[in-house]
Amino acid sequence: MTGTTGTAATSAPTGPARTAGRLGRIGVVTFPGSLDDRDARRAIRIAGGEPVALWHRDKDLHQVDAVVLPGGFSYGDYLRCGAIARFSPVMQTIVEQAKQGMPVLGICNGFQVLCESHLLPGALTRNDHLRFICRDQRLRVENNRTAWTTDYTEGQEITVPLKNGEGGYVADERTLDALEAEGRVVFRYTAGPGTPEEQANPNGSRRDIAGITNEAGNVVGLMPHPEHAVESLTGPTTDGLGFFTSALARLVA
Amino acid sequence: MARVVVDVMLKPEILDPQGQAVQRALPRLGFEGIADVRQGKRFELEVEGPVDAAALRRIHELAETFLANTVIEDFTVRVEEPAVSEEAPA
Amino acid sequence: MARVVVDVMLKPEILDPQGQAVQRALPRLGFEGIADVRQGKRFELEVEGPVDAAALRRIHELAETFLANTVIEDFTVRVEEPAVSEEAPA
Amino acid sequence: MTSQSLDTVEHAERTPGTELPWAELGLKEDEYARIREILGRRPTGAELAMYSVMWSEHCSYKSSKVHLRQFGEKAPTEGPGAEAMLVGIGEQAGVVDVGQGYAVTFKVESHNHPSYVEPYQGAATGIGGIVRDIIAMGARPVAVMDPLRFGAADHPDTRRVLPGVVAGIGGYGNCLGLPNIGGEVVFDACYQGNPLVNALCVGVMKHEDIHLAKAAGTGNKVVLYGARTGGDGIGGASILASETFDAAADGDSGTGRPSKRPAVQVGDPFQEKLLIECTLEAFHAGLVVGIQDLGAAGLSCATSELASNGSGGMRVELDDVPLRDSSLSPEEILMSESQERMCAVVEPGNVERFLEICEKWEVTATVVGEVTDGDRLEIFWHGEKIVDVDPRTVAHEGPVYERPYARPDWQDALQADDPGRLPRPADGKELRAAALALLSSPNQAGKSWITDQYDRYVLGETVLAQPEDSGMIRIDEESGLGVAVATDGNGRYAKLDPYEGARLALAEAYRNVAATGARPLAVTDCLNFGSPEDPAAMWQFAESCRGLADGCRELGTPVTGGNVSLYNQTGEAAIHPTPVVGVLGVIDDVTRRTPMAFADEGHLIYLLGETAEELGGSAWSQVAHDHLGGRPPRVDLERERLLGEILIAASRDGMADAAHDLSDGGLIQALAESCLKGGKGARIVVPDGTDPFVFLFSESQGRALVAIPRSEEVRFTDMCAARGMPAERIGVVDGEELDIQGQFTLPLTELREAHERTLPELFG
Ligand SMILES: Nc1ncnc2c1ncn2[C@@H]1O[C@H](COP(=O)(O)OP(=O)(O)O)[C@@H](O)[C@H]1O
Ligand SMILES: [Mg+2]
Repeated sequence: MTGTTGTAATSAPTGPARTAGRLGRIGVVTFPGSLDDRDARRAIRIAGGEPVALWHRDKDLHQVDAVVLPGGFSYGDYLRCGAIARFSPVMQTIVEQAKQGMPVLGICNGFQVLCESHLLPGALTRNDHLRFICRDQRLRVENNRTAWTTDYTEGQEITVPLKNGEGGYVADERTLDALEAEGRVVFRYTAGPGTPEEQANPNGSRRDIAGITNEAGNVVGLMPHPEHAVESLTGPTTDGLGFFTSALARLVA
Repeated sequence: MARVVVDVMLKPEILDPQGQAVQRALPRLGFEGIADVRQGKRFELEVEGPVDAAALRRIHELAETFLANTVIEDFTVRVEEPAVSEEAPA
Repeated sequence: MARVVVDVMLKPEILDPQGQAVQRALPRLGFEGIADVRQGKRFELEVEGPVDAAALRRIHELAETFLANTVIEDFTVRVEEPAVSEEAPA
Repeated sequence: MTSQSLDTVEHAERTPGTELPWAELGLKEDEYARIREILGRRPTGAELAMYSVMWSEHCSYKSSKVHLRQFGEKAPTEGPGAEAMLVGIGEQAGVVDVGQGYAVTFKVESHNHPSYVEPYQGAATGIGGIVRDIIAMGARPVAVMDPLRFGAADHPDTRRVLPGVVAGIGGYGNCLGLPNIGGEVVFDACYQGNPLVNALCVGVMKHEDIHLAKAAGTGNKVVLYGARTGGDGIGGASILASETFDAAADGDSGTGRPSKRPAVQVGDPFQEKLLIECTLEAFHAGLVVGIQDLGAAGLSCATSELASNGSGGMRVELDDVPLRDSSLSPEEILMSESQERMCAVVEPGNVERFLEICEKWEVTATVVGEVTDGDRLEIFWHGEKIVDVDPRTVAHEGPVYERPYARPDWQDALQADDPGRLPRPADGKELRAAALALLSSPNQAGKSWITDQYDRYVLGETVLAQPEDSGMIRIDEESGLGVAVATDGNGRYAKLDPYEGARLALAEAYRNVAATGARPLAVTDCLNFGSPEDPAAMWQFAESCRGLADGCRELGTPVTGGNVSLYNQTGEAAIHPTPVVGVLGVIDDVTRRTPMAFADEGHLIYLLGETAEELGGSAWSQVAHDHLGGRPPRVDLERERLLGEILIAASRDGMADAAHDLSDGGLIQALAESCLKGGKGARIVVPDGTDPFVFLFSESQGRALVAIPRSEEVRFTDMCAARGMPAERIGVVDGEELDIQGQFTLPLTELREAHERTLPELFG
């Protein structure tokens, strides 16, 4: 573990994290079309935190310490993924709090919502092959200093499920250059052992970007699904657990 | 090079979940006074050579067999006039 | 009731996989002479009341904040003229 | 429609001579006469609309009913399957007890014709329809599966149909958040104009949550909720699926007959997701007396079935139905098949809370009627009565046909055309080529180009999904209780012998479930056949029903429900008879599941069961010779049951690390799949005195491969010996290639390339 940011514990416990005698509370937003909200709550529980269900129509975040925007199709997403969710009451508060440093993780649809809300730059477009794709995806951790990645090492490769139809990350060149320069590319698609390099990128994302962070490192969005890789029984690995233990460790510190 | 635009819209009697989703969201965004929204596809084709009746006929055929699904969609084909995109007052 | 049309297209510098898929299919369908295809969205809004400058301004704002994602898309707003859909010769 | 032209009940009484378009609506002359007799007058336009859709083949099962009865009559009366049955045939879907207070409901249904007309939407709304059946039982849907059949893989129309169907199933299922855990993809020219799109859904509930569709309690309100009613799919599924489908008759064929092409329905999966949440919340709040989904025949079906199953009558105000298109006539409203609608019966005191829940999920909900103490279904429009019927005559007392059937005269010749005469690979080199040709043929190739378009992870309970032998879902996180489901059907076998074909489908699905370690419990089926008006197709249907009913009794797995799809025929050419069977099994602890992958070097590979030369209908005969003839493999359900017990015990006692059943493609297919899944090779020895070709390519039933750690070998072989199950050690997991010793070797890279490249090349 090489967590180097000031706030992150250098030896984050992977067991239950406690602040002031309580478990770290992480909210999971449910939009009417959210699908992976249950899984995100389960992942938080398995990581030792207390999941708190948040409802899209409710501005109140119920004193959570961090928020996960889960996968799914928030409001059907026929227009563009996340386009309507951005205007929901709960997002108004989340945007405010995120700007003040609250850790926010957007997974898949959550990532799309974060981009639509301008908490993260760029946008997600139709996969270049125009199909929905569900597969186990290899990722390289490029930045382990964000609120959600301190339990990984830089350069570590992890495998978690990926499943989306609009996961192609795009931004203009200037933005992409800035993201690279500032070390804000958090995850990149990579080929697993035995897989040809040209099959690494599942959707035509620019510069193989799978996930990014904001300048402060508290807001992270990615297309793949760490919450589906927390139990060896139901996931390809348990590599996704580190997201949640990272955030919980920070809450303890 | 001339631009031909093919607009493809769901037939009126067919449910348009996309348009409906937009419409349902409008009040939440504070928009009133829009009675109906339909969402369709717009194709811009850059055609080499003259856009004569023969070319248009071929594009019409393309629209009918490929760009539109005529079981559920209608389409229109038109040559775009020079100054098309008149933006609304900002 | 007036119809306002909002066309949303990906910015030229953004890859358009749908348009490309159409273009790639053209030779297979026996179509030549189409240099480029872009695919976008077309919204038809049925507006209650007069479509004056104020109404257009609001629709422009709607397009900018909602119908289009201006990070990657451009849009145009126009009031549709009475006789719109001039079909090509069949 | 003005009130003068409104065809009220009163008007119908006054104008007995008015001609109605009963023939255009698909009714036969005697059926129309019966409607007049039942009513004692001519029907109104609205009544005619209701009877015509409800008495269509699709809704009334008029040709199939007499044969389907066997599933009840021959149902096993003892054993775990019989004991587990909570709700049987006749409801939206059957329900079985899986222990720990849980019940599971599952059902497979067809959406064949609509998917041919409009592949994306047809398939999407097929998923939508079966999911509503499951929610209507009070269950939370937890998984879907999709048995599919298409025309020849390289036919241009398959390029249109397949990508659309797959995208539609994915588009709808993924958006609903239901993992897709399995299915089938089969190509055969016989499905060219009649692709089969079957969809299965599994739901879970607690025993106390089981709900049935009935409208009891005078004064209770009928609430219609979900999407607004539009003009789409008027009489679509029901009428289209009830007559020979003639692609050439699309549009105006000049015959004066109305076009059989329906206005296609477009699905709105987001609306359906809201329906799921809102329905389950209303159930749990105890607000629902009865419930019914709106599928084929829309409101006609929902109101007449609800009323018919209840004790009283029903009064419906059609003006209160929320419309998407205000110009719809009352007949059209009654026949519309707009998707994503449900109908609930709610006590008056609970209506407000019910509507609040709908509001929470932003679902449109309206009271459209109430339960009355009479026994009539009365429907009003603009204050006038336009329907006044006994709902039972609409919903349950439709016509029943004893269609003539006869063994076709070509059947003997077909069975006599034994594949034994076909040239076979003579040496290792030819065997290798035959293996590669088989494994890369569209039917036997890997299906991941398709299945990667489906979300298999959502809900976080998927223990096994494609390409495993069956899908497996955990239903209790604490105890590890889970269910496994597999669907199978082999139209080639069924064409050779429809009785055995149905039993073979059952045997294979049963074996697939047992291979994963789950105990098979119950069956659902989708019977896809040609025209019932053709005595040959009707014979195939009758034989398959008899075979499936007999088989289910032998295996102790009752049929809990299913679906019949007839008229899968273009002109004279019918599809192969295609009974698709879904088997549901239970596993007490999903951590004990047995996957199919050879994952550990050094594990011993055992072949269970006996191999005979059985090549009739085989994949080899199709791929190598485009041949279909002879007899299908022999089925011995007692042996299947024994094999199942061995596989289940091996899983429970931790003896097997991998298991994979043998089916089409035989041993070579199973070996290749287990090697590729685990990324490990295998060294295989052809047993002495065995013909290597038969060993590798025969499709004898009742067989499976298992991989056993050396430490378990004795225990495992002792168990097999004690139970009389032939178990032969044929090799070991090892290396980077599939090595059939003395014959040929196939490096995994070459094998993978051959197996996985086919579908992307065809459709990518
Ligand atoms: N349309 C489909 N949707 C989902 N899974 C599928 C589909 N077609 C095939 N599969 C899966 O691929 C695997 C191999 O299929 P198949 O060869 O038919 O299995 P089997 O021979 O064991 O019945 C199975 O796990 C099956 O569930
Ligand atoms: Mg199998």
